[in-house]
Amino acid sequence: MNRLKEYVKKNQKMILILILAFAVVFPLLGFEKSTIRIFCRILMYMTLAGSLNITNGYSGQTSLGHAGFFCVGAYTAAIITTRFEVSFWPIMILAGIFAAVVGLIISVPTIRLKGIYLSIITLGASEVIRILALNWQSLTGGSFGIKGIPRPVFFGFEFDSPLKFYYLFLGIALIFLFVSHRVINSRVGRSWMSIRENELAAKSLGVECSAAKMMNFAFGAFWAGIIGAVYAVYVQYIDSAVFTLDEGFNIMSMVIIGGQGTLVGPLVGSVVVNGLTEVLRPIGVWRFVMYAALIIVMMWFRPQGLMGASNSILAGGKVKMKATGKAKRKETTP
Amino acid sequence: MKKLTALLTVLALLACLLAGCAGEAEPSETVAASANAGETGAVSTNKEPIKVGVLAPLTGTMAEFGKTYEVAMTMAAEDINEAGGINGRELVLQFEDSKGDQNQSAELASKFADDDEVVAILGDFSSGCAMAAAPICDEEGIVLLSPTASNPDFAVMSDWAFQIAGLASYEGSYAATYEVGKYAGAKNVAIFYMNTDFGASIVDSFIPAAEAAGMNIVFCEGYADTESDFSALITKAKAAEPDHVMIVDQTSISNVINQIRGSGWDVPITMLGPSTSQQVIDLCGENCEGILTTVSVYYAESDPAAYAFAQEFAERAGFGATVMAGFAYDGVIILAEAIEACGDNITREAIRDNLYLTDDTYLTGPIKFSENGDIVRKYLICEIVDGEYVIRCGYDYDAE
Amino acid sequence: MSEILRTEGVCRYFGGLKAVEDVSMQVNSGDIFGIIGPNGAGKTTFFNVCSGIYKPTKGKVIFCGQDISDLSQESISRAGVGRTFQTTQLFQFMSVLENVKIGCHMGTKTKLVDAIFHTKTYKEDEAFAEEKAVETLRKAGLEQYANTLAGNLPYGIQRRVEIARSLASDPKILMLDEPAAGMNRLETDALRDFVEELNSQGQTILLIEHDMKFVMNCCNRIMVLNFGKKICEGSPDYVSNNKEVQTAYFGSGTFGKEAAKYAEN
Amino acid sequence: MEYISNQLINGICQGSIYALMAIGYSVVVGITGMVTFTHGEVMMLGAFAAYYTFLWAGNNLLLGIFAAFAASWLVGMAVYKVCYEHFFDAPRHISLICTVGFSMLIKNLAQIIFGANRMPMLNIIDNRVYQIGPVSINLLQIVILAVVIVLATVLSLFLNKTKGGIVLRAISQEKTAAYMVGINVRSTAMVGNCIGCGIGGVAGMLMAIYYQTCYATMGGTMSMKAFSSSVLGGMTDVRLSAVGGLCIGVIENLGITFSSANFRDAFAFCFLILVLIIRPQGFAVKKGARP
Repeated sequence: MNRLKEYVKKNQKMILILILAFAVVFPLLGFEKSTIRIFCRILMYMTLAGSLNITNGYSGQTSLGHAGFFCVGAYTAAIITTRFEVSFWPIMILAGIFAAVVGLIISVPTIRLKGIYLSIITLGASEVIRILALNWQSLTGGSFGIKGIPRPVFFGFEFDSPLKFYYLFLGIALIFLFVSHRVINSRVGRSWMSIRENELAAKSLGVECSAAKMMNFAFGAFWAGIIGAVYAVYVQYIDSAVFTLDEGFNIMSMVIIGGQGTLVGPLVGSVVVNGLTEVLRPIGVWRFVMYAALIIVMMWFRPQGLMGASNSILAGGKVKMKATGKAKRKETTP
Repeated sequence: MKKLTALLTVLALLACLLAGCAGEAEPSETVAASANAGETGAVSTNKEPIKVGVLAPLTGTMAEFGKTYEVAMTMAAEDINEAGGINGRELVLQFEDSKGDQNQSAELASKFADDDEVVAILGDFSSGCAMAAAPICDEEGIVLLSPTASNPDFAVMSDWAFQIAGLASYEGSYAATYEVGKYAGAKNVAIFYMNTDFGASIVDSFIPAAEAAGMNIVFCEGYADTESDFSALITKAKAAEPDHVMIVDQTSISNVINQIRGSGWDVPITMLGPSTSQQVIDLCGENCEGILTTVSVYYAESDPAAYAFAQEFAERAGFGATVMAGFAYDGVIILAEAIEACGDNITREAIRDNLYLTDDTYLTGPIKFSENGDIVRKYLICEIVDGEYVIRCGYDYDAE
Repeated sequence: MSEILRTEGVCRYFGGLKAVEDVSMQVNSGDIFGIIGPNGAGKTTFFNVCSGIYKPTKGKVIFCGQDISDLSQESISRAGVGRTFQTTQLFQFMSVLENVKIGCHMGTKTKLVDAIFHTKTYKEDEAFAEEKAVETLRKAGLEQYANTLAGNLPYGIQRRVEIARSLASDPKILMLDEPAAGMNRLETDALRDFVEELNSQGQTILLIEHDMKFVMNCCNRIMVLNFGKKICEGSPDYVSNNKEVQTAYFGSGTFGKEAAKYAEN
Repeated sequence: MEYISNQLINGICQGSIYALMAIGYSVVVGITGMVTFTHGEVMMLGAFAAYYTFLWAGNNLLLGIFAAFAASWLVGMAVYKVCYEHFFDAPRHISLICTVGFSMLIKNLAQIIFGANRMPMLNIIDNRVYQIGPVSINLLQIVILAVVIVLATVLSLFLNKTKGGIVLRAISQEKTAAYMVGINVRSTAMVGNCIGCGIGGVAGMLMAIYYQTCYATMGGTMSMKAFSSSVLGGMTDVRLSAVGGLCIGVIENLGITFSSANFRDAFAFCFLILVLIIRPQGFAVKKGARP
C-alpha cells in the first residue's frame, strides 16, 4: 500500500495525464446516450461537490445549503437566456458572480456563528432561496418553472448532444480543479485551512478570519453558480423542485463519502454516490434502503471518507492520532 | 472483534441486497405468470414480447402515486396479454424508478430511448418530471405518454409528448362555470390551492371563468405542497366571508377539509384534484359530507367494467382507486392499441402517428388527442352523500 | 531604549470578578519582561487583554505609540504583537513547515487573483514564505521536524514550534504564555537558551512563567501580579527580595518565612 | 381584533406542536451533544405505532401514547447504537451524516413496510369547538397545549431536581468527568436519547391525530421545524426550546395573516436567521453544553 502511494507521488504528473486522457477518450468508446448522461451527471456533481468541499472541507464551516447557490446560478442563466438573445458564456460567468454575491450575503452572519448554528443558517437560506424561486411568478415562472432554455453555442458549435455536454462538464470540472488547486496551495488556501484547524491561533497570526471566511463562501458559491448555469442549459427545463434541502444533503453526502479537505475526495464521492444509485437500480424500492445503509457503514469504518485528508481536524481527530502517532514519534525523536 | 463486526455488517448488507432482489423478483414473476396465461390463451406467442418503458416515482415522497402506476398498469398489461397480447405478442412493461427527481426522469427517458426494444415510454407521474423528459424524447423520437401530467405546457413541448389527464386549464374553467357557478350557485368564492404547476394552472383558468360567470373571488391563496397546517389560512378566508370554498390539491385535501370543519365552519366546499378518491372519504369521515367534486371517470356499480377495475385495484394496491389509476390503466390500453395498429412493422414514428388517430371511449371516458397531443375531458359533478360519491350532473351538463 | 508596549491603568472585570485591576507597565525594546504571580493572579487575562482577545474594561493599551485597546485580535496581531498560548494552539494536523508558513501570512499579500494566475506577487510570496519558514525553523533548531505532523511531536518541541510560528510573522514583541509549563529541566534549559538567543538578536519578549529559576535567570525586568493587582515591578533581585512578593507567594507567618528561605537556597 | 386574536390562537396551537417536537429534540441534542436528523422519522414511527394500536385496540389514547413512546424508545436505542455511541470523540459532522443516512433508511423501509399511502386516523379525540370570548379553539388544540405544558414542566423538573436528571445533565456537559465519578456514560446517554425519542414519538402521534392522517414521509418538513425551534431555544434547554417552537408558530401564522402562505417556511427561517444574528446563542441565557 505504501509502495503504491510512493509510486503515485513520484509519477504524479504522468498519472494525471493518463487519467485526463482516459476521461477524454472514455466516452468515445461507444456508450449509449443515456450512459453518457450518467457520466454528465457524475461530472456535474464533481464540480458541485468540489465547490461545497471548499467551504466544508477547507475552511471547516459546515454548510448544508449548497443547493441554494446551485439554484441561484441555474435561475440566473435560465431567466436571462430565455428572455434575451445573448451568448451563454458571459451569462455563465454572471450566474457564478450572482451566486457568489448571494454567498457573500449569507456569509455575513457566519462571522459571529459557528458549528451547527452556522449550518442551520445556510440551510435556512437555501430554503428561502427556493421558496423565492417558487413564488416569484413574474421572474421565475413560479411553480411552472422555466422551459425551452436555449442550448449554448460556441463559435457556431452547438452543444446539442449529451456527448458534447460531457466535454463541457469535463472542461468546467478541470478548470475548477486547476483553479482550486492553485488557490489551495497559496497563502489564501493556507489561511482557510488555518481557520479550520484552529481559529484562535489563526487570529493570533494575523489571519483576517471574517474576510477569509467570506471569501471562502463566495468562492465556493461562485462555482456552484457556474455549474447551475450549465445545468439549466443542459436539461433545458428547470423548476424549483430540484433545489430542495434533500439535494443539499445529497451534495454533502458526496463530499463526506469521498472525503473532505482533499481535491480528489469529492470527485470520488460523486462517482461512488451517483454510481451506486445507478448500480443499485435492479433492487427496486430497496435501492435507497441499501444506499442509506452503505452511508452508515462508510461512516463507521472510514469516517474521513474514501479519500479524506489525513492532515485535517475533520479526519476523525483523536482516534487517528493515537494509531499513527506513536510509530512516527519513534522515527523523528532524536 | 472489529474485523468480525465488519464481516457481519457486510454479510448483513449482502443479505439485504439479496432480500431486495427477491422482493424485486415478485412483480416480474407475476408478469411471467401473465405470460403463461397469455400462452394458454390459445394465441400463438412465439414472437418476441413488446417492451414499453414506464417512468414512475416508486420511491420518494410521491411513492404513493408510483404504486398507483405500478398496480394499474400491471393490471392493464395483464388484461391485454390475457386477451392475446398485441398482435399475438406479449406486452411487457419495464418499470424504472425516477424517485420524482427530474434529473433521473430525464436520464431514464434517455435510457429507454437508447434501448431499441423499448417502443414507447409511459410517464412520468408529475408534470415537472415529464417536462424534464420531454426534450429528450423529442430529440430521440420516442413517444412520451404521461397519463397524469396536466400542465398545459407539457404536450405543447413536443410532437412526441401526449397527455390524457385532460388539460388543467379546461378543468379549472369547467369547475368555475358549471360546478361552482351553475350547480352550486355561489357568489363569493374562496380558493385554497397547492402551489404546484397543477394547482396554479387550475387557478389561472378558474379565476377568469368565475369572473365571467359573475362570481367574486374574495380570497385566493396558495401554499407549499408540504403544508399540513391550514388554520391560519382558514381564519383568513373566513374573514373574507365567502359563501363557497374551492380547494385545489392532491394529497393534503383531507387536511384542509378536516381543518375547515374542525374549526366549526360550515361552508359548502368544492374540491378539485383527487376526484372521486375513496381516500378522501377514508381520511375525512363525516367531515366530507356534501362536498362537491368534478370527475372525468366514475367507478360506479352501474358501470360494471369500471367498477370491477376499481375493486381489483383496491385489492391489489391496498387503497382505493383514484382517477389516476384509471388514467394509468387507459394510458397502457391506448398505447397498446396504437402499437397494434402498426401491424407487424412497429416503429416509434408509427406509434406516434397512430396515437394521434386515437378516438374511442375508454375506461375514463372518450379520448381524442388534439394536434398538440393533449385532450379536453368531459366531466361529471359528484357529491359525497353518506360516505359515498353520488353523481349529480352528467357529462352533458355543460351542453344543457 | 524605546518603548514598545505600555498599559495605562488596564482593568478587566468579568461580572463582579476583577480579574485585572489598574495595571500599568511598560516594556522597552530589547527587554525580556517577565510577569509572575500565584495561580489566578490574572496573568493570562492581562496577556489576553494586551493581545486583543479581551477588551479592557477600563484603561488603555498602547503599542508603539498607537492605542490598540479597541482593535480586534487580528489587527493587533497585524500591528506586530505575536503570541503563544498557555495550552498549545498548533495546527495539529499540519506539518511543522506548514505551521510556520501560515506564520508568514502577514508578511505576504497574495490575493485570490494572484493565486489563480500565479502572478509575480504570488511567486515572490511563495519564495519568501518558503525561505522564511526554513530559516525560522533553522533558527529554532526544528529542521529535522519540518515534515512531521505538528500534533505528533513531543510536548516540548510543540511549544517550540508555536514560538517559531509566531516568530515567522516578525513580531515587534513576542508574548509567551508559560512557555516552560510541563517541561522537564533539560527542556526548560534548552528553551531558556533559545529565548536568550532570540533576545540577543534584538527580539523583545514578554513572558509569563511559573518557573522562578527560569524567570530570575532570564528576564531583565519582572512584574508581579496578585489578585489582579500589580504589587511590584523591577529587576529580578529587587523583586525576589520584596516582602510583599514573598508574602503573596508563600503566605505570611512562620511557615511562609521558612518556605521563603528554602526557596532562596 | 377578533381576527388577529384568532390568528394568534392558531399560531400558538401550531407553535405548540412545534414545541412538542422541539422538546424531544432538545433532550436528544442536550444529552448526546450531537445534532440529529432522524427525529422526524422517530416521530413518524411513533405515529404509526399509535395508528396500529388504535386499529387493534380501539381509540384508547393512553394506550396509543404508551405504544408511541415504546416504539420510539426502541428506535431511539437503534439510533443511539448506530449513530452516536461510536462517535463521541469524533468530529460532529460524522454522526450528523450518520443520522441523515439512518433517517433515509427508516423512511424508505417504512414506505416499503407500511405502504406509501396515507393512513386515516379519524376522531381519536372528539372534535368539539369552544367559543371563549372572541376566540374559538377546539378540544384537540387544548389537549396539545396541555400536553406541551405538562411535558415541559415535568421534564425540566426531572432534569433539574431528580438524581437521574442530574446524572443526565452531568453527562451532557462533560462525559469524561462523568465517567470518572462513576456514571455509566454509555447506558445513561442511551436512556437520555431514548427519553428524547420517546417524547418525539408521542409528538408524532399527537400530530397524526391533529392532522387525522399518518404517512411514511410525514417527518421531513416537521423535523426541520423541530430543529429550528430547538436552535432558537439554544439547543439544549427544554423550556426555551418549547418557547422557540411557540415563537416560530406564531411568527409563521402572523406572516401568513399579513402576507401569503407560500412563504411560511421563509418566515420561519428568516426569523431564525435574524435572531441568530442578534443573539448567536438563541434564547439561551448562559452558555451551556452544546454541540
